[in-house]
Amino acid sequence: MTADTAPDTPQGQDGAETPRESLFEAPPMAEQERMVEAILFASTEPVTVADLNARMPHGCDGAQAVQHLRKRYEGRGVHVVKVGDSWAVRTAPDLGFLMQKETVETRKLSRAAIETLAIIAYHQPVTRAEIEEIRGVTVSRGTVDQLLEMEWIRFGRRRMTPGRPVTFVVTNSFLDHFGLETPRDLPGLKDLRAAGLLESRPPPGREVPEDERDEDGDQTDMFEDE
Amino acid sequence: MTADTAPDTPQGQDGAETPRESLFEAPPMAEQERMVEAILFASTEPVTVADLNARMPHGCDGAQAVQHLRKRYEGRGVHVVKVGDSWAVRTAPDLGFLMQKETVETRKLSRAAIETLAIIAYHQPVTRAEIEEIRGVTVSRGTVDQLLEMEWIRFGRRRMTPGRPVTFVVTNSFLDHFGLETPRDLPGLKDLRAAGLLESRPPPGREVPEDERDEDGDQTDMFEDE
Amino acid sequence: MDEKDLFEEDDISVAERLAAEALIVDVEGFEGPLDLLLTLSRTQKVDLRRVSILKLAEQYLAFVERAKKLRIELAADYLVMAAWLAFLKSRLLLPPDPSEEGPSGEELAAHLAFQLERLQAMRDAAARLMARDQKGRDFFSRGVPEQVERVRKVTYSATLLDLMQAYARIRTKDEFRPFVLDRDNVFTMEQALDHMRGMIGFAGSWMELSSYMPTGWDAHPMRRRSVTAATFAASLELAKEGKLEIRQSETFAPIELRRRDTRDDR
Repeated sequence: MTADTAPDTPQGQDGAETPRESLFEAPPMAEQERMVEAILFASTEPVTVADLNARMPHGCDGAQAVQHLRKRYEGRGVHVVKVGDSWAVRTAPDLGFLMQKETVETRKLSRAAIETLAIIAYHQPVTRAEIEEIRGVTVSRGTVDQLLEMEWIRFGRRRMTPGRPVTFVVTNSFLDHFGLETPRDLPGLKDLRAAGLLESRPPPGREVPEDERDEDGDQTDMFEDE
Repeated sequence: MTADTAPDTPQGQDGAETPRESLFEAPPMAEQERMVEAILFASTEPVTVADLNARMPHGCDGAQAVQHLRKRYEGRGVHVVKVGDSWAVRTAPDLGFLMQKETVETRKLSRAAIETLAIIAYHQPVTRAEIEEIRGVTVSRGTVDQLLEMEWIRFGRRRMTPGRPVTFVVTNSFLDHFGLETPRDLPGLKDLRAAGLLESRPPPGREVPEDERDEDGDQTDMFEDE
Repeated sequence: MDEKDLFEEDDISVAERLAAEALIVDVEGFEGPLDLLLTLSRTQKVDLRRVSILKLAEQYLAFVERAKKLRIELAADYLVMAAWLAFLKSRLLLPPDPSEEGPSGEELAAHLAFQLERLQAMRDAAARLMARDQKGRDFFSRGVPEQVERVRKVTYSATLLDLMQAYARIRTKDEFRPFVLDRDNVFTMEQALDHMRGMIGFAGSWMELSSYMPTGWDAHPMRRRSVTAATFAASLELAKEGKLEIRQSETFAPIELRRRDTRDDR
């Protein structure tokens, strides 16, 4: 009857561990927390919840485990921080003074690059023409390239206006670098918006067609859902 | 505690126990623990106690703080471990499996593989020579190896013919994958024809006679010993 | 120096004048006319919202004038701005002409003020951003990230339909198949000749062709046809060699063979 499962067949050992994990219960939450702890500690880059779930055994709830972990590390020497929709472990900022040794000399950003970065962060999604309008000067290719290369900005959707210009938005790396959970946490964002300084206001005499205004409506949406 | 280390010696910045700051109290142990935590986390290599003391404010006791920290991490997802005479943070050994990222890629079986598999399924047990005879082309070693590795086929009994060639048969994994209970559940040529898969009339001179079913009959004999 | 006179006429302080001179020297350092205007507006020492655009326009025009006298080449956009500000100045000074189209001087001035305020706001925002705790400076990620081993697992998919189609393909269409002989079901003429040569010596009387066929080849129709054809072809060959006689009484009647006894061939 079982003659076909001859002992010399290589089916045996591997056949045993055919993953049918759905048969097993997910590990207890404390164990899941440990797993998230290990994964986040091991990675320099923020890890998405989806990635956590993919790496943990079947049935684990990475989102919940990371919340437990975040609580556990409150007030400690390292923190569990949220970056966009990802999570990372970072040293507490008040302990930066201990780390001179680890500090890496970062390339000094030019004033133009810093301003361009700020404009993109606060006005995103924003076109090159709009950046130039705000700064009153041409944005050099090198400036944008540098920010793209640093992965602090990336291309966003195209504008649905004539010429369909590309827009720029900031990335998760940007948020990670500046310790921001979302672009909404940008310093002073609310005040700037309240003062109307984030509106794109066309110069008088140049009427902006309705559909272009609509675009701006979309733009504010990005931050509006606070 | 370390008051015996000569106060006011201008030991300088590299001296671990720079006593100039002896005016200030050392931070509480909980704070020292935080510092050690941050240092061990961010350091690119294991850190000695001397190095800890050098980096922490004056009066700190790195040795004690690291012991507290080690305790705190007992049973956690990461451990504080001693490496030589230095300290480091490491993933708990039982969670090493999380450090593997499995990417599953699904590919279609090659035509050669699926044909070989079909022949084995319909004619098992079948020798390589027979497979080649039916397919009309040489069966590459890779194809057979692939099917063996996938555990869809395995070696059957040797043929009692000159050379005693090995035969191939399909495995339970194969049946499992294709949702078959036994190899006899494979649709016969009649079924294939009924399903329109054999709609073309057999080419002249290569008629598939009705009693081809007999072959299937023969074939079933081979499975009888299950 | 006449340019000095120009400034004196405008009744500006020594400090302002020095600042303006510094601007000229530093013209390369400005990031465009708007940047220059923003810097000039600071000399007014008022809130940006209350800056006098008229005064600003005059300051700017004076700057450009001075630069020209010093033979400093200004980029085109500085000159475009100067022209625009001269136009703005005239609009602000002259009573509005109702027949004239376009925005009023006040509207234009308000927009320029907005642009300046916005640029300043962005500069402040940039400064606040850069003053934040930054990764690699104030906070840190793991110093020794553990390598995540990437295990690539390939699974192959095949459905029962694939399997059936593959088999059907093999069993039916041969268009892609190199020619090979299905030796199992083929009895070659060579085989038939060998077989018949062994038998022919005993065939003194007429015997049916089928009796010359080897046993075990009649069960399978394909084999039966093959063996029949081969045996018939072999008998023709033997007849040609003069070793055999063939006869058939009528169409579709059995074919009969016998040894031809002309000479003892043994």
